[in-house]
Amino acid sequence: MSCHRLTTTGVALCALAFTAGCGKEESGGVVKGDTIKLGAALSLTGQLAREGQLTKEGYELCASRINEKGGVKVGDKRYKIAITYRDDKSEPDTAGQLVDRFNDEGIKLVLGPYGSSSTEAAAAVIEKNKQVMVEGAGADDKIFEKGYTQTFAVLSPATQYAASMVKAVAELAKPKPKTVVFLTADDGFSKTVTEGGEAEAKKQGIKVLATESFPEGATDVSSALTKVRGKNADLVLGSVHLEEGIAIIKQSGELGVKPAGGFGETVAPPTPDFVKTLGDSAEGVLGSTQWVPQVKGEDKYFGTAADYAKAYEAKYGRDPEYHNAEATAACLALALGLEKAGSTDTQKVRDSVAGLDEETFFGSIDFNEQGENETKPMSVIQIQGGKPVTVWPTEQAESELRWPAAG
Amino acid sequence: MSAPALETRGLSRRFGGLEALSDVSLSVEPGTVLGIIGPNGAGKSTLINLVTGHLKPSSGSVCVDGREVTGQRPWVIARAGVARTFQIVKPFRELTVRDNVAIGAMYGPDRAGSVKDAQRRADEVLERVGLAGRGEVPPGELGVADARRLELAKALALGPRLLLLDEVMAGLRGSEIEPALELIRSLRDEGMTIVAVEHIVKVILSVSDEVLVLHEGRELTHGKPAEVVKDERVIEAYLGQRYAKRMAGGNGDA
Amino acid sequence: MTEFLQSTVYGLLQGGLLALVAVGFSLVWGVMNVVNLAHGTFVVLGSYVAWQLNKSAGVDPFLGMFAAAACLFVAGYAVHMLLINQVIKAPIWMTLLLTFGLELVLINAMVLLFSGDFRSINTGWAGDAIALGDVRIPYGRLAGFLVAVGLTLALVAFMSRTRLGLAIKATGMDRDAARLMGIRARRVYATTFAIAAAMAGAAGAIVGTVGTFSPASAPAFTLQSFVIAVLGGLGNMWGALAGGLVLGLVQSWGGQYLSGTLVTAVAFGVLVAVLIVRPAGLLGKPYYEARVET
Amino acid sequence: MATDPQAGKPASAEGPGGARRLGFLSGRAGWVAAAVALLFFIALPVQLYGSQQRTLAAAFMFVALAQGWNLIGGFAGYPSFGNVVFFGLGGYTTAILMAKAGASFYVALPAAALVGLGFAALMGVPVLRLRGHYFAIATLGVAEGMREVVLNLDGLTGGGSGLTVPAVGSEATTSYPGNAGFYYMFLALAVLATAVVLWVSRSRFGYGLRAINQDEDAAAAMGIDTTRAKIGAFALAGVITSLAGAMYAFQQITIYPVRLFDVQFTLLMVVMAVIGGSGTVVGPVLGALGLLFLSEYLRDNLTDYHTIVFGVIIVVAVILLPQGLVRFVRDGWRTRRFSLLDNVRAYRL
Repeated sequence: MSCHRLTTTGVALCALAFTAGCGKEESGGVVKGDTIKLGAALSLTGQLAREGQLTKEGYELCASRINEKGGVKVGDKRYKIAITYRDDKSEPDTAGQLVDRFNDEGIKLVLGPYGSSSTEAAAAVIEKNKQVMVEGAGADDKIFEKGYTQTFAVLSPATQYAASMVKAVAELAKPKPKTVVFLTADDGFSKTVTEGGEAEAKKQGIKVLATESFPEGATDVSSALTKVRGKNADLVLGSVHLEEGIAIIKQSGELGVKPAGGFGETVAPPTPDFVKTLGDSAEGVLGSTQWVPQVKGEDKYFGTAADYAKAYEAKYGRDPEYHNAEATAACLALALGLEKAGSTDTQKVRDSVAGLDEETFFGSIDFNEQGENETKPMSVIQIQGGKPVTVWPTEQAESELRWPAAG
Repeated sequence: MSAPALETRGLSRRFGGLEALSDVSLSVEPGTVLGIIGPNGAGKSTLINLVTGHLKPSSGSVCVDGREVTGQRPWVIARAGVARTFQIVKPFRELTVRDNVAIGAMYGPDRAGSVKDAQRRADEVLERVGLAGRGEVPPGELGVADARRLELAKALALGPRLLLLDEVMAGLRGSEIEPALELIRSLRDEGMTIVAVEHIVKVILSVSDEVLVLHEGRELTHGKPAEVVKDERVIEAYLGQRYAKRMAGGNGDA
Repeated sequence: MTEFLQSTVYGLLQGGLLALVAVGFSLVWGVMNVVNLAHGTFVVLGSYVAWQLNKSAGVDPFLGMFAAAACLFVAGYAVHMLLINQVIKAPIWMTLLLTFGLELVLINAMVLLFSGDFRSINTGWAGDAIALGDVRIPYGRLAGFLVAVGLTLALVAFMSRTRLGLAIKATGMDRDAARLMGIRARRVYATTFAIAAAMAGAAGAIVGTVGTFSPASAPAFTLQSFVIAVLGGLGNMWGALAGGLVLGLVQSWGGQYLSGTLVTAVAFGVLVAVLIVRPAGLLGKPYYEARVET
Repeated sequence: MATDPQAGKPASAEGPGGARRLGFLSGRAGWVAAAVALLFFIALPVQLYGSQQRTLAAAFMFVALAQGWNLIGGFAGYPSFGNVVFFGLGGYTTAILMAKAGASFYVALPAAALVGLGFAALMGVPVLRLRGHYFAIATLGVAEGMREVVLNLDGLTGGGSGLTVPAVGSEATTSYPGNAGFYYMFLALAVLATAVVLWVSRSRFGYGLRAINQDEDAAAAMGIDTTRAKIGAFALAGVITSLAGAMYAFQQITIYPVRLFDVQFTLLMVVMAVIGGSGTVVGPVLGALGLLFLSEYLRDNLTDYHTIVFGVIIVVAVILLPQGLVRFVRDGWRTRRFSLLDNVRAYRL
């Protein structure tokens, strides 16, 4: 009798053991034969599935182009690049868990996830495991105030997003706007962006009349808009992501919010969805972007920004936008770091990435001491004729800034 | 003379416009049986629910052993030594019969020390009500009569001083009623006070010391069983002419 | 002063729409004692149907709405027969878990079918607005409001005047009694669930026109339906309309006079308060509370 | 110890009669199995990778969450859909104490438990007066509302931009335990939670809860103070869940209201407890371990479809095993008939 019972409990336990940990996976180092393995934990499902996909396209283009050109020359040997993708379901703790998993599989060189919160979670684990992460989609300056040494961001920090539009308008707009109103989503990234924008506005002598916030991911911003309508500011700036950006323009039309100068928004205007969804009410809206095909700079893998745009168009059949470019730039920076280090030892690669000072299709890549690409300016576009057109900085401008935008 | 086991003064309860019970005052001496009869909707169950705290009275008061318990929560009244059965049986379906009863032993006034003691006491009570050996069975598998016995066992396990039986004999066959009556008499002889609501008049007459007749929420009359049965108003309201004739014909025995 | 008027107008218009989103959810919960966590996905599915019709055939969303309602009616009927009916007599939170699984499946199926993009149905006229002094009433939202209130009133009439409507109410009150009178409870439930899905589909078409939607916005619609169903009283069609308008106004005024981010906290605060003070909801009738649960 | 398998009914003579427990794990064999499993899990991490330890730590966390829910949903029959409020509060109490008051984690942890206990009692008094759906929706409302409140208290909680626990770098108040450390921490919590549920299931308090679950009026008539019992169960659930939240916050280093009060946590703990077998001791353990490894496996192998398949599995499991795995096996063991169709037929119209 009792042996009958013990056998059943024994069986149950072995089953548990099997699922719990089926032995160590073979821990290949960073290098496997003639390829270097990189890891990328991305949001392929969940809230940020859309942006995760764009980032993956950027990484894919980088790997395929570098391998076409014979791979990365490290010391005297040339290596191909292979990227392992894993889905973090747009959840920060899953992103951290996956980076840990890469570490166990010996993958020390990691490309960043999409979004500030996942990047922040991943950065903490990277620091603990002494891996190296280069990312292009986590701009929140807070990530770089923690004393982390292993994480690098090729994109300009969040404080630049709104500030660049304020600079562009102050420089180009005739008549120069005297007052501005900020609409901000209630998440870390957007709030940092707004702080940067407000500071720049003061510097440019533009009076900040109000700052109204709304819940993250809100599709109804009518109450914030009704509050600012009375202010009749010359310029309305939104620190938002795509969904909130579309809601602001759509509901402003309905509520009759017409700033004398025009609208400016972060993240949303350069993405194709923005114009597709809003149609001609998107006309004249300013947008700050990390990259445009007119960026000055060249490198041996992608050539100029225009060459990159052609390469992307050839592979994916549509024009690239900055989410793709910043992802490719992150992968490129890691490749250049490997080349300069002349070795695949993680710490050597880290030091060489930190010391990078390169001109690339994405602009200059020169990390400051916290790992931010501070010197790289952002570009400003305006929707003209249903297409995002570069208007600032002047040396990249494709056409004149139309101001007042609505005119 | 010790305080009455149960005393209500001017007890009434309204549901919106409906006067379910109005101004009922009764007093039950310890160790006696009060039978309550009356047509459906006379307020019998309402009275019990008011006494046990499952319903809050609209007015009036309830005292147990001289202690005021009006409007108290049901478990406070239960712990004051008042146990009850429900007209529609309410077993704990997923617990075994023994556990159903054991819970009474665990939470009653003189609660058992441990779960094991409670279960031992439960077995004794099951013996007493005639459910010996059915401890392991889930209540769902009990017949009507056994389900009623379980209700009684759960109440007895509390070790109450006052027992309220809400039609505990309903649905019992003739042969099962006699042992149930025997049990009630033995409980009374041990000093238990019992208030029994029943429709089977034969049962009430044979076991009650006093009888209260309710009609449309009001007290019609109360007194010794033999007198009450002959009372014109009771016959009119409840017993019906045929019963009266049969009683008049026979020698009017219980 | 115009700010108050503007936010009141906006609150009412939004409230009417929210009522249409929630009325089906309240009907299913009140009548069938089923909490459908996948209700929000039905709304978004309705948006996609209208969007697809608009994109490929240029059909105006307010016409596409009927097609969306029809598609969702069929889908709702099938979902009930295949899935919900299997656990209809199980404890209440079985249906909660079942519909939670269903929500996961539907949201991610939509991501695969339509990608995670944010979409909106572009109609020429929806964006413009009538101006009454400073207060602006956008055509799109006004039309949405009128249609939403119209459909809800139609449902109220249907429930109290047609044979099937009465059968649904009767089954909701006491299923076994209803079955004794020859009402085939399974068919009635399936029709109820289908009607609820159709109303959600219609609401989806309108929401898709006045706002933006993506698969990820489905849970938000379900949560709002919770608040409205409880506010109005379960299974009470009038209640759903009142609950929707109240929630619309609370969110609009809340956004206006409190900081924008507090709006959702206010909505849930109202939900919990109403539940504790008056579980039957503002207009809910106690008899729904005392429904005989087999 | 005479047992008569021929009688088709395994007498659990040696264990106290009590509610019918899992046939083959009751009594002494149960204790042996539990001890073996515990030793196994204690020895396991040595040859595990960091990420596998982290996965198992997550599994143990969900065992604790599912057991916490089991107390109020399984035993007392009050299906709370807001347990994540304790998870979030526990997490934020710890993070705030460590980040703002420089407290060590081992001071913040008991504080988080107290907050969980206090909030459960405070919230329990009004909310536990509601029953069935109304209770479920009220608790959901409280959890969603609390997330918004935490989101708006920027000064204290950092609001939308999150809050960082000083765990790495110079000003760390407590050294970061790393994957192995959290593995043992969550293992201990899972064992504690299961032990509490075991104690409750065999105690007078547990019987009282089961009575309330079956028929609250009858329970009250038997002298059970239903209000105190329900709040007691809710408070126990609150403590266990807030402890899990505290450990999770320390592990994540940076926490966000949107994540700490995510309704997904509540729904997952309910699914795990119910499919494992709510109202039993072993059910939630099997449910949590099984479902978590399932979702990990699915995510690794079918990156695009894993959520769909996970959803389908939940739907099928709810239809075929409404009473949960443990009770299905126990009834099957008792009646020698393991038929899934009976379940479907039982609840179908």
